[in-house]
Amino acid sequence: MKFNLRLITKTIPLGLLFTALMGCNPSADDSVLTEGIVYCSEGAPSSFNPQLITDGTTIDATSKQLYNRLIDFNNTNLQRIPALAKSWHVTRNGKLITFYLRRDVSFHQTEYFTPTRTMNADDVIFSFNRILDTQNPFYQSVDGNFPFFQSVNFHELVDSIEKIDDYTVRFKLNRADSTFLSNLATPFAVILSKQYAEQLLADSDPQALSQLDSLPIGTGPFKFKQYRNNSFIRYSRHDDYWRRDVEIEKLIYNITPNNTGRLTKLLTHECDVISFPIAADEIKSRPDLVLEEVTSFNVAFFAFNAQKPPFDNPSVRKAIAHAVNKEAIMTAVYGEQAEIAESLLPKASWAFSDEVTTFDYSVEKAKTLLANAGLSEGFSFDIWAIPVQRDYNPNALKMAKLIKSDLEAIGVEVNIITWEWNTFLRKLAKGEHQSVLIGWTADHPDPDNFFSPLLSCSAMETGRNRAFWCNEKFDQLLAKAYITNDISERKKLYLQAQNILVEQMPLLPIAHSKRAQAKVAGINGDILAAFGGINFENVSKTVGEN
Amino acid sequence: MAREHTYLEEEFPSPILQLWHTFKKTPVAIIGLSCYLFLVFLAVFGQFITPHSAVAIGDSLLIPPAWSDEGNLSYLLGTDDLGRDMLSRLIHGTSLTFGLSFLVVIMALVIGVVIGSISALSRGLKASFLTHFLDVILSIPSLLLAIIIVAILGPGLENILWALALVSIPQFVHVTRIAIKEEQKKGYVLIPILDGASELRVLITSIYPNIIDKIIIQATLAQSAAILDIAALGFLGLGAPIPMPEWGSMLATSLDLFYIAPWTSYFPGLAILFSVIVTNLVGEGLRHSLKTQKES
Amino acid sequence: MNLLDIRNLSIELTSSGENILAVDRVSLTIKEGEFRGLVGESGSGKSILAQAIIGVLDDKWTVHADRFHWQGIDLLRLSVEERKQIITRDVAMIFQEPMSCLDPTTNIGDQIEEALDQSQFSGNFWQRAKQRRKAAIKLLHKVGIKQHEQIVKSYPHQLTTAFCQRVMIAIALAKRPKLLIADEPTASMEATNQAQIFRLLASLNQLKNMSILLISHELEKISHWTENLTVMYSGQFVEAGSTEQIFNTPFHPYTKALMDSTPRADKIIAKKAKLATLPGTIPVLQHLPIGCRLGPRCPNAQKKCVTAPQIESFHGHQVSCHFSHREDY
Amino acid sequence: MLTFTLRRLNLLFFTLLMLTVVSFSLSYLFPGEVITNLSGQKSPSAEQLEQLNSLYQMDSSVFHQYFAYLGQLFNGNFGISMSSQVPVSSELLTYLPSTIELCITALFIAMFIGVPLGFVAAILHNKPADKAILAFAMIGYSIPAFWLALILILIFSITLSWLPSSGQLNLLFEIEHVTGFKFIDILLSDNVDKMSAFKDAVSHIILPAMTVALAPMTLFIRLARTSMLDVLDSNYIKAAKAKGLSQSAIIYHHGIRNSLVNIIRQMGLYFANLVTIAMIVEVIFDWQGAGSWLIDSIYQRDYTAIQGGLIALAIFTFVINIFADFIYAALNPLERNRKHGA
Repeated sequence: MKFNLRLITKTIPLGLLFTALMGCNPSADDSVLTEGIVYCSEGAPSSFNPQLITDGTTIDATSKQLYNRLIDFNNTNLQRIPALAKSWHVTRNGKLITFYLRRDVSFHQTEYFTPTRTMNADDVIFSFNRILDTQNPFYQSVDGNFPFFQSVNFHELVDSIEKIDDYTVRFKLNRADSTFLSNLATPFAVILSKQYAEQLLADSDPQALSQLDSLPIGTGPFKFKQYRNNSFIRYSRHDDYWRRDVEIEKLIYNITPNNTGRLTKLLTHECDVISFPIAADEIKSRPDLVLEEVTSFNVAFFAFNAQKPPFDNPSVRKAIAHAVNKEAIMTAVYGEQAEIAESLLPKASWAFSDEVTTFDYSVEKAKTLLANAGLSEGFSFDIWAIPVQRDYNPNALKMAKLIKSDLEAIGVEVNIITWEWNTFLRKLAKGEHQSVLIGWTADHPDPDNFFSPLLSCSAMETGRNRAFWCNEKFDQLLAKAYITNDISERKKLYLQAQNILVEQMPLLPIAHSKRAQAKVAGINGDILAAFGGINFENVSKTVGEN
Repeated sequence: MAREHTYLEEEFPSPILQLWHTFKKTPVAIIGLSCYLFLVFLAVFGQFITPHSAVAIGDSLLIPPAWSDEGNLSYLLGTDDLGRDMLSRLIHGTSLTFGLSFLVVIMALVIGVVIGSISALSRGLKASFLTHFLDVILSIPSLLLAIIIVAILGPGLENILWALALVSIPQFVHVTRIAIKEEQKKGYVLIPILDGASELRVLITSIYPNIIDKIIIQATLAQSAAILDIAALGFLGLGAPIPMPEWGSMLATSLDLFYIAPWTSYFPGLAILFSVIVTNLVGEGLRHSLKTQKES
Repeated sequence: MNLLDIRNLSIELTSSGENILAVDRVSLTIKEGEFRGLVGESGSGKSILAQAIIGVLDDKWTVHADRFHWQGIDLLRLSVEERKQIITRDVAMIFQEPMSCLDPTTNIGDQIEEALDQSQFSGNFWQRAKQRRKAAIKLLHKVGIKQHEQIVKSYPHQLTTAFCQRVMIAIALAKRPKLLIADEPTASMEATNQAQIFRLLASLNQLKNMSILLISHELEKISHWTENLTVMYSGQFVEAGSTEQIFNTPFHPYTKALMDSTPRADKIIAKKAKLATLPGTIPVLQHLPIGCRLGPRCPNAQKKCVTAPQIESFHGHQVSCHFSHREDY
Repeated sequence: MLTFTLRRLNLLFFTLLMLTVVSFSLSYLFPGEVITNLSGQKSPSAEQLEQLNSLYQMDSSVFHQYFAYLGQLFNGNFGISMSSQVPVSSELLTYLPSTIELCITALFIAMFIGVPLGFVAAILHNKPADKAILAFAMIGYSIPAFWLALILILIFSITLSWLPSSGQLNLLFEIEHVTGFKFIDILLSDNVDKMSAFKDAVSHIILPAMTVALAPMTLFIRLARTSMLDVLDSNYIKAAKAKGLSQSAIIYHHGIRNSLVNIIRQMGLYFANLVTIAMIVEVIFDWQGAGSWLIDSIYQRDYTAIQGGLIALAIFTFVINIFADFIYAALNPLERNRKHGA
């Protein structure tokens, strides 16, 4: 047994030496490490098929990496541009829409699927029939859960989808809908492989059907390689990608829910890109890091319940709105990550107009309005503040406190109320609140998305109209804009609608916040987009000075 | 024959007093003890002497400590992201982290010594079962066990108290049992037994005074472990409820501010470190004096 | 010629602030081939003296001496390292409780081999290993152990105390020492085993002309084997001389009391008479009397005894007492 | 040796029995349906429910239920995780190896640094070096692991950029999951540059392993110091000195081995402590191990996973305990042989 001991005593220095040699050797210049990008995301995707979900984290992880849509949005001017559809044609009545498909689009080849043909009309029809056809096995495999398509009434809108030839598909709609094309450009409307679906159907295992959504096959710039639950996703380059040569060979999603953890990994360059960074100043102060921001299509607002006194009086609503100091909110709550909202529409929307009536911060006006309403001696009311952090509002509680001190100036007293998130939503939908600090993130850039779901009379019934405010004139303007395809005409209609809002003030838009992302200096190309999450298609990595 | 007593004039104080006599000769131990008493004081009266409220939200956010350029003297250790004074929170937290650990140890000590005595006095199958059972419990990581108990009971101060006390009991049982067994082998215990004293009486009058030092030392060990465990549970978000300034949970909530306001994570960590070191110093002092006594 | 010549050796213990003189100016000489006994009650500083000679005391102890000669070399002039080298080369020691003196995790063979003079072997390491093992077995034979094969592979806890002591002696012999110090080698042994060990020591003394310093608290037991005796009391030198002289004409009151307290065949003691003893017990180290440490217990003690007496020598019979019994004989 | 082995195995058996009793009773203690807690099936269909009930013998007495549960465990069926609906056993197979890897590495670091430091302190007893080492041990023992982790990341990852702050391996290295032990998997893999992957894995394990190792290391320092002091004070060291051996030879041949024997005896006890720290450290360093998985399960009230994790981690510490006992027996002849000879 002496041997044991000798062995131990001899391995000590060896082991230490080994550790010392290996340890202090940051592996920065390995070729493996330069051909891929590690993206640290804030959460795990709930599925690998964006048809099934609505959350941003899943969209970020899947939609633009694995799949393509028939139509995309241009990142700069937000116009619709061709994607898998080379071009499309809408009939005058807006009910027949024909897509002419690209011919050279190949699907991913992976360990679990080898395509034998390129994409054609069958794939497009399969992808949408899955959502529409209640008899489709893949409709049944997810119990018909397609939340986005349900919310836009897709089944009622689409009458049928026809295959004209292998590369031409025609959608027949029940009525004209100006948002239809935009909806097809959302990250949810991805094109799947019919051939893959058939392969899964042929599989004897009934569980195989769920693989359509868990082992994805698409046409996107990256193909699925591996997913470790709550840990990481591994994608590799789709070499036959139709749009362009993708530069990065591997794309890794390192799932890091902890904000500080993400920042730490960025600071140590373990992540090349991180989502939702904190400590913007720290990042900006470092030469090796870049902080990027895009204006996201969202709005934070202060909604008054028009059904409840004293907010049934528009003058009171306006008085309160005049008394809110948005500038102060901007510095205290958002830092530099947002801009003041002059109207519901963000500036980046094509329907945004400079002519919209602005609403100024004025204690005097507020007092006058209150006096007119017979409330010059002041009153007290409740503000509900959302208990969670959202991209449009990082800290509603703080915002409520600021508004509270603003309103003290006009003699109005405020109680801040908050509930646990699910309770909050339930009570909110019932209209139990007097006023609420909440917000909205758009699904697509069509301006309608900012009005109908938020302020229409029908939205009041579902409770999504937080102001419980219904205005016939406003609804008519929206309906008119809905069926019109002429952009300048629509723009005028929306301008009128917005002016009604200023006049009536059912809610006060507070801020359009930006979506931020931080990356290491050597990462080139746009990743962030205003819509549909992030995209690594155009990204390249230069190994630089560090 | 009076001369025979010449050499035996030394007095022999009780073991615990002897311990104190040697203990007070070590300056480091005395420093440790005074810091320990200071912590006890803060744990009891801390809530009444905090300069600001420890939980109420203030207006001055993220003020750095007073010695930095942007510091403010009225917030000696700065404020956190909700404008709460760090110093007040730390002082208030003493009663949660340190005070709770004290309670944990007292509970575990009482129960552990009782079970340990029973197991030392019992023989045969019962004793063997107890030792095996102890072995099993001791082989499960204590924090893991505490976490699982908290998972059953749900988070909250009272539940942590129970969980950690339960987890520390086996160590006390172990120490008591071994110490009693050791004493039982010694001759002086035999004499009262021969005189017809009951086992219980012997235990109380003869054995306990001689093993109390070992139990106290175990108590200091258990307390330093309990402080770390309470803080760890707090850090994992399984401890004190959110607004309470428990040091571990303060550290956890400060993580998001790690790069903006590093002091919010430095100070709770230092507080934990300080209290554990102080407790260990007291324990170390006791152990040292026990050892010197044995040697001389 | 004197092998070892020590004059006025004192050993001080520094612990918890105060210094205690555990051994107070003791002198000791050992001639070549001499078999000397060192006698005293437990706690009289015999073992410490022996350990001081061989130099294994730890830092707590400080040793002073007026003279410390080994074979005519003044060791006090040498550095600690040189002194250690000389002493460990020529002097070996065996301890009481041999079991605890053997490393419990190393087998006997290895422990004996370790003590061998490595320069006597040559060749490659495996050849040396063989030679070493052979030498070790030879040593075991020398101390009367025959079943060497089993013993070399054994661990100390597998052997009896007497076997361990033999092994210790074998280890001591490995260096072929000129002086062997045996510190109560037979403590806690059965009588037959004790005799075996003593016989072994005696034969080593006679056959190899090895000097032996045998330390014991049992005067009677060792007197049969020793030529000369030195008596100590409470760290002080009491009396030294040939075994005959000490037994027949003890000069010192302490030695005399020691003799009187031992019943002997040639002494007539009245029926049921008490054996003569000194009152009291040996003082504890913390409360040593000044001057002659026997003072408080000594029947002859007078005022003068608070100063330490000088050593007087009469025909090689040395005594350290103001009021010795020399005149009585 | 045989009786020794049998005794250990007996202890192992008893422990497992106790553990399963504890784990089984947890199903009753946790909120919710017992059968759900046992099987992890969140919303079983009537058919499934019936099947589960017969599998776990829910209609019979508690004893039968327990034995049915035991039977399932022996078949490797730990139920399925309530949150991910994946078998707990397969999750354990994924996560446990990483924890083992981390713990063993930390144990080695703790021993290889702690024990020699303790020896040095003992040899230089009461000298400044001894006091410095003791002070280090005291502070090291008192630092909360999660705080230490943050400080280490701040120093070594952010300020100095020497070591990565999280994970086990840069994710760009594609290493197939074979054994789950990263180092072994790297050596087995053939599609990457093994050397750089190995280096990367080493650089990833250093910080977490050091964090986990610090507290046990200080315990080893103190243990090694006391143990060496005891040995140096013993008679056989005196005897060895009398033999004329040099100080270094004495320490090398007699001191180290005898004190190591004592240290290894205690090693097992410290291991539970080490695993506890590893659990927290895994969370901070994003280490994909059983500890962080278990803590995650607790957040998600995944009771089947908690039970499985408890059993797995406890068995792991216990196996290490027994392993330490065997090493102790191997090094210490007192433990292994009976008296003979003489």
